[in-house]
Amino acid sequence: MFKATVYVTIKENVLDPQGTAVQGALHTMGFDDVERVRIGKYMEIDLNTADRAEAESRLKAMCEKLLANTVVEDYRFELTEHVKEGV
Amino acid sequence: MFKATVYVTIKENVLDPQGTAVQGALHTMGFDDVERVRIGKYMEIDLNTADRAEAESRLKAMCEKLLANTVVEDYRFELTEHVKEGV
Amino acid sequence: MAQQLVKEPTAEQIEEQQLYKQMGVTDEEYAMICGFLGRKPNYTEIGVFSVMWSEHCSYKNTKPILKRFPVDGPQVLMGPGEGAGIVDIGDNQAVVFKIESHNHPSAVEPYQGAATGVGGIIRDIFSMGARPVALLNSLRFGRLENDRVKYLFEHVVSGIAGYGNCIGIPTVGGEVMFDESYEGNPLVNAMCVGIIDHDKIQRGVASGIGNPVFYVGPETGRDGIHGATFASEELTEESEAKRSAVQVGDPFMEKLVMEACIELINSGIVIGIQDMGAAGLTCSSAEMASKAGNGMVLHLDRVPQRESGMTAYEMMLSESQERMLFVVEPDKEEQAKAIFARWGLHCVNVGNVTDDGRLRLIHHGEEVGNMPVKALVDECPVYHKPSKVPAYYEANAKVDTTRYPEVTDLNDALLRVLASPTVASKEWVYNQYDYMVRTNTFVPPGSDAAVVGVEGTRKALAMTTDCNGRYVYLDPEVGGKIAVAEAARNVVCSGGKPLAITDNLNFGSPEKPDIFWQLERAADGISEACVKLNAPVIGGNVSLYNENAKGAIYPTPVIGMVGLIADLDHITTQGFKAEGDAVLLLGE
Amino acid sequence: MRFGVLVFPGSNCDIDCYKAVEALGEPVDYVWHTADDLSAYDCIIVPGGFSYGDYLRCGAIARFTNVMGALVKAAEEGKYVLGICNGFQILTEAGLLPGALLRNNSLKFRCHPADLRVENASTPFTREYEAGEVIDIPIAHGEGNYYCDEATLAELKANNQIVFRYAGSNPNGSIDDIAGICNKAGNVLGMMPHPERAVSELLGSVDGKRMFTSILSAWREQNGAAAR
Ligand SMILES: Nc1ncnc2c1ncn2[C@@H]1O[C@H](COP(=O)(O)OP(=O)(O)O)[C@@H](O)[C@H]1O
Repeated sequence: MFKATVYVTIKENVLDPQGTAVQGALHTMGFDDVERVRIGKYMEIDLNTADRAEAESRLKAMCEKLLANTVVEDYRFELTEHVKEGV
Repeated sequence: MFKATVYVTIKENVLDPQGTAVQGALHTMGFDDVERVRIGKYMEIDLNTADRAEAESRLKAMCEKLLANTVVEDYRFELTEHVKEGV
Repeated sequence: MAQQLVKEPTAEQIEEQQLYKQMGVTDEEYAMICGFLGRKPNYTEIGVFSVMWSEHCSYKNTKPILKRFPVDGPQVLMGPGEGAGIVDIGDNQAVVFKIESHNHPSAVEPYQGAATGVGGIIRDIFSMGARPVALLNSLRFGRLENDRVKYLFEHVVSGIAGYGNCIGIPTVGGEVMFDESYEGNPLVNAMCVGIIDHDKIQRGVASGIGNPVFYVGPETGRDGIHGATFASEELTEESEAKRSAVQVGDPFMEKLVMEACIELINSGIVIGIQDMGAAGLTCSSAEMASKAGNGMVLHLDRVPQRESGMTAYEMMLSESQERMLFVVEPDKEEQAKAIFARWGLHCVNVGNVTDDGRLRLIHHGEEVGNMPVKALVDECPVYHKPSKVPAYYEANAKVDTTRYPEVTDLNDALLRVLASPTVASKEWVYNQYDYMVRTNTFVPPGSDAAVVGVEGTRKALAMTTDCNGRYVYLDPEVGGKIAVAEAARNVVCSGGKPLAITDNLNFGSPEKPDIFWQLERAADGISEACVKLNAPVIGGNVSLYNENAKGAIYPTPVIGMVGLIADLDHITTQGFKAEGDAVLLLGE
Repeated sequence: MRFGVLVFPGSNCDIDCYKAVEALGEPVDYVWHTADDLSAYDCIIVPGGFSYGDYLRCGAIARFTNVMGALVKAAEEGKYVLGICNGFQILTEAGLLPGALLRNNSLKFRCHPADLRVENASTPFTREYEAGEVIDIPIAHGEGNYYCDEATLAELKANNQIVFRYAGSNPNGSIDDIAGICNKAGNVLGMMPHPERAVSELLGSVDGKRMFTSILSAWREQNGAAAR
């Protein structure tokens, strides 16, 4: 059993309208010290895979195929092994 | 100068239709080992604040007020000090 | 995993500690419930009774008022009582419509509150067997200078847009007004209009002893537990703490459930179908059994569950969205299941129709609830609340209006009126709604009533929502008439003949005699206008306890009206058409 | 000429596309997302809506349905493929068209009539428009902000693949005011605006009709059928 956390971020050179809007909103609210906001996705995935190498390769495939659109997004992930409760 | 990373996740008991749909899609694509998917937000924020304590309290305020909807979401953040390049 | 941390109180503890009071059940009501059961209710049972006997489900405070409404007419195929009312439009076709409020959920979580309000009213329409063709809404907020109001306004509008756009039903009209009296207690009323053939009309009945009862839709979670009682309480600081009462909408799921249910209904095998709205499984099962004069047994272990360790109480009271309950004959089970499988949906047999007139709940092999259906649905006491002419009304009657100076600079006055958020263009709102999908919107938002064509015919429907709460506050009876008359004018100006109305009575606390008086008088005004205009009330909704720290909102009985445009050539739009045309003023 | 309109769970402009083709007088079928053969169709429409709720990214999940394999094959064979709104998003996700569609820069869903300039009137979809003509076709989307990198943009321009641009104000922030593009071969078109919603006076515009008649005449010409 693995727990994966996947981070999908908008590529550096691609516009992030949501980040820009949030930054603007924070300024209006008086948080002038905010210099830059980028908004991405954070996913938690439970994987019932036995070994780490396999979990890694499967996660990579999921990211490339579905979880990120590599035309405009970057991704990275972390894997932590997890012992099932009660087992 | 601080770099903050903010993680916004959907509360444990709150429905995450997006996560459910993605899990379904992963299964159809043959990733049957995926047991659970939860999708949240990941934000990177540059803060031009001098000291850590202040940066922390300001970030907390931003999360409570804008970045997370605490009715349905939880948040946490990490702060790392960052020396401005070229300074 | 998640164990049940808090042990449920016993029947004795419920009585001793008067725990029923926290659920909105009074001492007298508790005593009545014990009488019906012949014993003390357990925690699940008192929970079930508390939601069935809440104002939201029982109309215990407003029944005497709703009785005043004219509900008959040669055009009416189904009046109040079912999910939605139905009106004949000729050629074996009918229009189905209803309005519903989601005020309190929207005050707490505006996006999801508004979204699930839209989802709920859509289910009311397709569970009648109709194809939903249009959505409208009626919104009230405090003054836009206030940050929280801005937040509520922005997120309510996105919530309505988010749900309607995704499910693909055009949002074609509505109204938005801003006034201090709605601060902290916004009004979010959503209306849905559908079209149906006469022979496809469904009812929520569980007939046929032994017939299986099916659950469709997503899994049940601990969402919105006690939402129905929540809707029947004043908003207080404490309701902030009840935030778990917020459900999350999934319009994609509802689209699938809607298409599958319409397919199921068209297959002709459904005996009864009803959506799980407020008080979810409780309300739908009890009402379906009651309408057929039968009982029902539910096997709660079979209910699809999103979370582990859910109790019977939680499952019965959950308001997880996008779920339906239906009954077919046993030999039609496979056919029904195949339809839902194609749409990728759960369709689970959770119980059976019984002949004992009781709602019985089985969980972990034990009977955890056994209540007479009739007591749940019909025996809730009806209250005749005291009513009193409010002091403000008497004081206003004495005001000498002539002492106010006449407006001299009319241009300036006009500009100021046009600049007020209530009167200003609502383009910012309706441009967020997909008002064109299904390509039948012949008059989009921005005119008087919206006009939606009836597919495959030369007919169209004009539809509108209207109410001016300030008028109703100043004189509830006249204000009620004005609301109906305004709706009718909007329909007529668009080329339609009013068919009927649905109403949403948004008022303050009925415990206050002033407020109850407003309710009565407004209902009288509405009734009189409906009779005059031959537009009966075919359904509606009541939302009481709309109060903030400063008191009640303006009494706001929102009128949703639908009219029939006999031929597309009769469609008329607002706005001057050509230079040189004569401009006439009708009326005084 | 036979049209197929794909239906994914959550598609909701499928009916509108179907009706627009029906009005043309040509045969049309709905094609369920599980189908794996599209050989019966000369033109395949990928309609708008919210396939799979638009969860994760618009079009991301629909792109992995069975029918998409057949669609890629049909496109390679030169069949006409028209992706509208969510259909456009699906086509970019599937790699049949370059670039991606991001959230509108206003972050709001926007629904209203829009002026489009026809930049390329020589595709099978636009041959009945004049090059440079401004037409009125409504938009209704939350994520129509077309994005591609510089190199791709240069390529789109060089190959005359930009078919429509917003002529009035840009409603979503798309790069170079792009509203619709085609592939190099010109047989696959993706656009955010909805031509199927502009096919009668009652709907406020008839400018979308010519897209459907264009497709028909292009097909007839290609297949040597006598124009009616
Ligand atoms: N919340 C809303 N949702 C959809 N359309 C709306 C909404 N509010 C206003 N509209 C539309 O804007 C137009 C003007 O509304 P309003 O200012 O209330 O005018 P009227 O008094 O003529 O009803 C109408 O077409 C109405 O349907």
